[in-house]
Amino acid sequence: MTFKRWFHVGLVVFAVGEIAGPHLFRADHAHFWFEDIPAWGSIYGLVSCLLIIIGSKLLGKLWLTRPENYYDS
Amino acid sequence: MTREWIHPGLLLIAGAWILPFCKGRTKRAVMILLPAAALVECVVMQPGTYGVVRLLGQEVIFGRVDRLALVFSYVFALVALIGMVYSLHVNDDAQHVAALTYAGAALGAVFAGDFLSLFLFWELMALSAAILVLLRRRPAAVAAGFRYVLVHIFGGLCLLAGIVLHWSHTGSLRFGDLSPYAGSAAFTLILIAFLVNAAVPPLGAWLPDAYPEATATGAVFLTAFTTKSAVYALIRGFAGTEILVWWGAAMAVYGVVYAVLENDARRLLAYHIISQVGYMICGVGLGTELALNGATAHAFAHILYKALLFMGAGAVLQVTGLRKLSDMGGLYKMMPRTLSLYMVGAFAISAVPLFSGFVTKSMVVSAAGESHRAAIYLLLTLASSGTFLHTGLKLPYYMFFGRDRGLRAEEPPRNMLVAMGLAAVACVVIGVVPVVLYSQLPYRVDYIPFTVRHVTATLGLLGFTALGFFLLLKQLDPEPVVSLDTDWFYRRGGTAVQNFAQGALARLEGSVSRLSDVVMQRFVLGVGAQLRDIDLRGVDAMMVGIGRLTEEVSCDLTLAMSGHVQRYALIMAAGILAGVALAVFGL
Amino acid sequence: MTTFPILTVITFLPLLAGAAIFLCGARVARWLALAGSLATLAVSVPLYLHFDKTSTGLQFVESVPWIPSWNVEYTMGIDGISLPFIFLSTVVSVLCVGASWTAVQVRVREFYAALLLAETAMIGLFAATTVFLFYVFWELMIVPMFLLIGVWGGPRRIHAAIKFLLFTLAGSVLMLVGLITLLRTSGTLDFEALATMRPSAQLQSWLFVAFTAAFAVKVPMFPVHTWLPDAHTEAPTAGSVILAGILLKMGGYGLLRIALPILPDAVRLFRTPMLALSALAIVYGAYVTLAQTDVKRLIAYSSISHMGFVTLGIFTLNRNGVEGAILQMVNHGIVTGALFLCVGMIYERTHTREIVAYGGVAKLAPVYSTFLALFCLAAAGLPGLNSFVGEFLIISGAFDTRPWYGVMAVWGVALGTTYILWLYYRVALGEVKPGLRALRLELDLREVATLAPMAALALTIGLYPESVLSFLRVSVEQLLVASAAQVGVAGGM
Amino acid sequence: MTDLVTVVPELILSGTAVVLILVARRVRRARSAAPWVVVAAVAAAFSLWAFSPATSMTGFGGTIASDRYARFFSLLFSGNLALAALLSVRHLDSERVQPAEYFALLLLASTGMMFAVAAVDLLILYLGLELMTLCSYVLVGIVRDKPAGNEASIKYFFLGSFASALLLYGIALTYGVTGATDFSAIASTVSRNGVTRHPMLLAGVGLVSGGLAFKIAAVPFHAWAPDVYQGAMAPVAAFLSAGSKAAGLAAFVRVCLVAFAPEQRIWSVMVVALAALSVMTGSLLAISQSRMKRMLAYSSIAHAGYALLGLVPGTPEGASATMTYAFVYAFMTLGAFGVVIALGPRGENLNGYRGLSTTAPGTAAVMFLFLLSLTGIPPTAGFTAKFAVILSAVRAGYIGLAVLAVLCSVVSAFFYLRVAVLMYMTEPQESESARLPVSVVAALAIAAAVTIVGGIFPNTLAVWAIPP
Repeated sequence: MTFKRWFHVGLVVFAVGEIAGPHLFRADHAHFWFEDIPAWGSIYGLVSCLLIIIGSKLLGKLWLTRPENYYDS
Repeated sequence: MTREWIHPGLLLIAGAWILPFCKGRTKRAVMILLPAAALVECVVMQPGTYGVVRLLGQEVIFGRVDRLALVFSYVFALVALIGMVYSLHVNDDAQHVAALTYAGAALGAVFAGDFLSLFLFWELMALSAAILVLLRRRPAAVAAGFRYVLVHIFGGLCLLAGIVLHWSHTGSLRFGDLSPYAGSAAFTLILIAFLVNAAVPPLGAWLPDAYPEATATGAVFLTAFTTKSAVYALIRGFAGTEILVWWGAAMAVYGVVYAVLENDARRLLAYHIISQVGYMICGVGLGTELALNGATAHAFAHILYKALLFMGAGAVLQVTGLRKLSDMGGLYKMMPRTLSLYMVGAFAISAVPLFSGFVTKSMVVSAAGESHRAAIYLLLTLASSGTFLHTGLKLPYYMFFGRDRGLRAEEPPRNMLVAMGLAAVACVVIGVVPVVLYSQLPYRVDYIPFTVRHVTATLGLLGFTALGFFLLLKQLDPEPVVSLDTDWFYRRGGTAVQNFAQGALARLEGSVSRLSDVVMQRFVLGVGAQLRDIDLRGVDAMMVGIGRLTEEVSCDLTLAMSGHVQRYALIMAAGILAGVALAVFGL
Repeated sequence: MTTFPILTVITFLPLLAGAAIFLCGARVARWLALAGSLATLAVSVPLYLHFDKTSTGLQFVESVPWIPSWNVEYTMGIDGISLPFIFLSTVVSVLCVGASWTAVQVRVREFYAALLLAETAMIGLFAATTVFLFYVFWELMIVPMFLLIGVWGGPRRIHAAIKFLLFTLAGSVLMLVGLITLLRTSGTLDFEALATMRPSAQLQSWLFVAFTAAFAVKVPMFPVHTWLPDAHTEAPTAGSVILAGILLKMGGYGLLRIALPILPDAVRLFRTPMLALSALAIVYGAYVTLAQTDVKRLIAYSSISHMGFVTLGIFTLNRNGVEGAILQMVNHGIVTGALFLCVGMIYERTHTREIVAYGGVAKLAPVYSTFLALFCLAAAGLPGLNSFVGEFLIISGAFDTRPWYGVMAVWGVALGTTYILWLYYRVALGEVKPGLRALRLELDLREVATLAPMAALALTIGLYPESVLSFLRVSVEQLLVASAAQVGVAGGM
Repeated sequence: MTDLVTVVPELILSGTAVVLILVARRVRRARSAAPWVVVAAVAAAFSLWAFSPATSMTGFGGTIASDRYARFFSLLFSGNLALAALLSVRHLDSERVQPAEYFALLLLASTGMMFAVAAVDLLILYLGLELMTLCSYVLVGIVRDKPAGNEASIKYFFLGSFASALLLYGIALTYGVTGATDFSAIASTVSRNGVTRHPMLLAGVGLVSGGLAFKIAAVPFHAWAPDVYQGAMAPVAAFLSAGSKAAGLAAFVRVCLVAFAPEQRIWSVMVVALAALSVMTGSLLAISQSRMKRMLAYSSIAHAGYALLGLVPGTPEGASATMTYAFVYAFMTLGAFGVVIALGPRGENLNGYRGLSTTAPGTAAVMFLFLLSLTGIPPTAGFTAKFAVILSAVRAGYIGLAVLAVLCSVVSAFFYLRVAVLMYMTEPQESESARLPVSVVAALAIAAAVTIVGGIFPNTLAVWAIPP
């Protein structure tokens, strides 16, 4: 329970920090436009995480995975 | 020998044979001293050219020492030391000899200044690594080891063919930047050979196939040398080869995707080797100074933290005998030290600030940024989120937390913990004071990892990856499955030669198409059978036929020898008439 | 160098031993044979100690008048090219004696007498310095091999023996006409004298055809190779070892000794077809090997492929190629000989040569399979083992002259790796075949002692090829210069 | 008196023959008579040295020469005679042949051969050959109750007389043209009168060579040989195949080189034809024989061809090559027949040699040696002899002929070594080991010795083979 709360608090802190950080301190210039999107890292992190899990699970279901004794049979 | 110089690699290779002859404390002492000595030697070594020998009428340079070679030699020697500490408790000389030979061969390859010596050590590496796998002495391990040998002998053949071609074109065996010859057959063959060792998909399936089968201690060595020496060779020879950029990026994602599906702890880590090597390959492809520095640095850091991770997984395997995530859980109570040390490695690989991965991986990523390759940049970032997802979250969660299966376990032997400790310290030191590493890199470094944007973005990325992980936790529950990879081609599909041939074809052409198996089977075995029949029915029959013919002629002639005296007389008469005619008219 | 006729002694010592065997009983025959072959080996040691690697001429020369009416002398002498082969012959003979210690139980005396007669013929051939003497030993070699195959061979031994006899004889009689023509036109048969005089190009072509007919059969080159599988398969172990180890080398040696220096123009004329045939033999042999199901037959066909490398190397006519060819001959002698020893040893126990009957031998006989693995890897051309060096040189030589043949050679190497490792995989690995459990497959001390020297040689040459090459270098240089047929110096040399 | 000196060996032999005939009634057992013959032969051989003048000399009005050429062959004949006698012992008793007559005929036949080689006059040559041939007719059919032998001797007689007629006719034609029968006279007349192209002379050359070719059983005058060898007693066959062939060759060489020297172009072509035909036909026919003596007969035909190769260039070296060949061949074939005789009835058939090496290793080994020598594999006399004749063929520029010859020797290897295969590589069907009589052993030993020595030191023969 407590862990969960702290975890969410931490997430908020990360997100806010990322949005605010560049404005509070002298930030290095970005390579790409999308890096200037607020909380870009957090968003992309979430997106890519979901992308990876779902994408590869699908791939696995459709093609890749086989029962464990596949090569022994 | 040009100057007094002891080859650290040869030191290990030769020294290894002391082990079988001593026992107990002295043996352990030797096990530590050998790699330590090699390490010291590498550290004190000055750039230059050493150990030039004439062999086969060629200048063979065993010691081409420059900054690039030195960095790799440091980390190789270091990880060799760590690995030996980790396997102090193991009482199997064969493993130690093989491991030391393996490390020595890797050092040899790094210092090799020409293709001939490179090739020798290259093959020696392949062989000793295979032995290391075989020495687990389980049927599965033997099979995997055999496959490993086949793959690398084919890699070696490509390399050999490439070298010979290169030699006959340029007349020199010197191993340097090959980009001038881009596109030539030699260039391609050598590149393929290197990519095979770098485990680049689809040529890389041997890695997750073989490494998990090795012993707990052997795996530590395996993770370090083969792929990284390939990375070294690529940096040396193929910097700035465009195709590598995309291939590397794809590789980074490929490893992550397979890691999702993986259930075997060490196989999962093995796929992450592929993913991480992807960054380095990408860096090599980018070819800018920053990128090459990044690739080198990342290889350096990666060797250490990957060794650490494998040591952690190995420790669990050691004490529980389990390798499947689906069987583990709730170990944190029994092995807290192992857990904490493992987590250091996990943070390092996931590039958490203040850990080594953060300062090295970001070099490659921002190199991609500086050369304005958005797609590459995104792919690499995606991969790094995936890395954290598995090694940082999934693996420790299911291994140490997750559902408690009430396993009996305790901390591994002390030497294992010490070894892991050493690696962990290295990871943290590099992460906190990157200049230690940066100062050793081949090119001058003016890159600052700790910028506000970078740190915050990374933290956000990791944090929300974690969020995603907990959201989809149900999805991730490990299932008892294996996932197809290109090793299918030589594990599945009939007799060994098909496998072998398909493996060969898959590597030689880099084609993953299933057609290849059919083609190859027809090609090798079919043609073989055809020619055998031709040989029997055609060539041989023809030769024997001549004899038969002679016999028949003789039988027919016997009919003339009827035994009738008058016929004989006629024959004589004919003869004499012919003779006289010949004499009188003929001349 | 020395007045002591060391070469003659080495040559005829085995013959004496053979005669002695006939006088003594069958019980001591084995020991006598061993003593004889060992003595020969011992006597040959000074050759290597006193051999002058820097001199181009013949060494240890002996010469006595023999048949003045044909201006034929009995002369012997060696240079860097013949030395390795004499070494090989002496060693292989000793191992053959060891290998047939228990395998041969009938007509023991005759067997060892034939073996030693064969040794005499081999050594004499490599020590001869006139074409006449060369031919005499060449033909003399046929007789003991004919008996070894035909008397102590396998089920189809008679067929194999007659086939071997007729093939080799058909080749060598043409050589007889060739050498007679040579004698008629040049008035001498001495190698060195002949090398100085050049017959007319047309005559050279005819002579080349005549001589090469003989050599091609022995090597064996492509269309005339079919005697080899039968002979190899049916011969007793020792016979196979001598066939693979020495007899095949006679052809290559003849090409180097007679074709290159004496008929250079013809060699250049026929170079392309010979190269083509060699490349064909490499790939063709390898493919046919893949399809074999009989262990000995498989190895036999593999030697067709391997000897293809030899001829390829010789006809590249550059230093790498020729040195590689000689080295390859030595290596093939060691490796294939050793493989036949291995096969023979396990055949003694299982009495089958079918590959399918084997499997999982590694579990039952670790030592044996270690040796087998070593020799298989050597045959596959693994670096660090001997064959690699030779093949490397030959391939590079080929690339220097005709890259396409080099490519075919590499392809041959790939196939070679395939069939040899597949063989090992099927024999040694996999699950243990039921029939084998009952047998005691592991080697005994004698057999280990027989295989160990081969292994040692394979490793020594593999790790330090100079140990052989240093002897060749000068002679090969001189050969190529003398034949003035050097086509472009090897790249980077 | 000096005339008689030239014919001492002939006198010794014929004398012994006469003595034997006189004491014929006393002689019951062969082994009591054989020694006489051997002694006589040895004495004759010895006399060749004892009374041999340093230089060649002629007698009887220059019709008989006792030169080193004649002596070489006489030596061969006495050896042949001795060996034949040694080999005969067993057969005579088993076949119930009158030993005295038999040996007398052997002696007289040898006398005839010696006259033939010593003759330097066509008529003496003819007489010598006839003496030899007549004796051989009888010898072939000497076993009265053996139809095969009688048939063979009849055939031999018919064909032989045909051949003699040809020879005689040829002599007559030559005489008609040149008015001389003396060799050197013929040659000188021909070259002096420039009648080289005279058709009758050419016909004469053809007929003479035909007649002589019959004696050496060269194709197409070979047909008698197989039947005769097969029908006759083994020792007789051996005696003929070695002796009559050698005599024929000796005569052929001397006639061609001396008498018909001017016609060299013509007869060398004919020799080439004879040689090629004989080598080919002989080797080919021998393959499909299943009986030992018949096979040896065909092989003797082939060897006649090889021997003729030496005559092709018509040079002294070539001639001496032919002489060596005749000598070597005589002992090889005597040895081979000797083994056949030693094995008795089982030796007649090829199957009799199955597994011989187990039942009688010694005999098998000797046989193997002779077979190798017949094939022409070094280091046997057969090889060096073959080398010499082929060398002379090549010298004459007939490389094609040389190739043909060696290829045929491969064919011959097949049937010779088939015997070796039977002896060494098959199981014996009956395991009786033949107990060899001393005489046969001695004969085989001599033959083997010659075969080996002649192979390793070819010169020992070459120095003696001095052409006319």
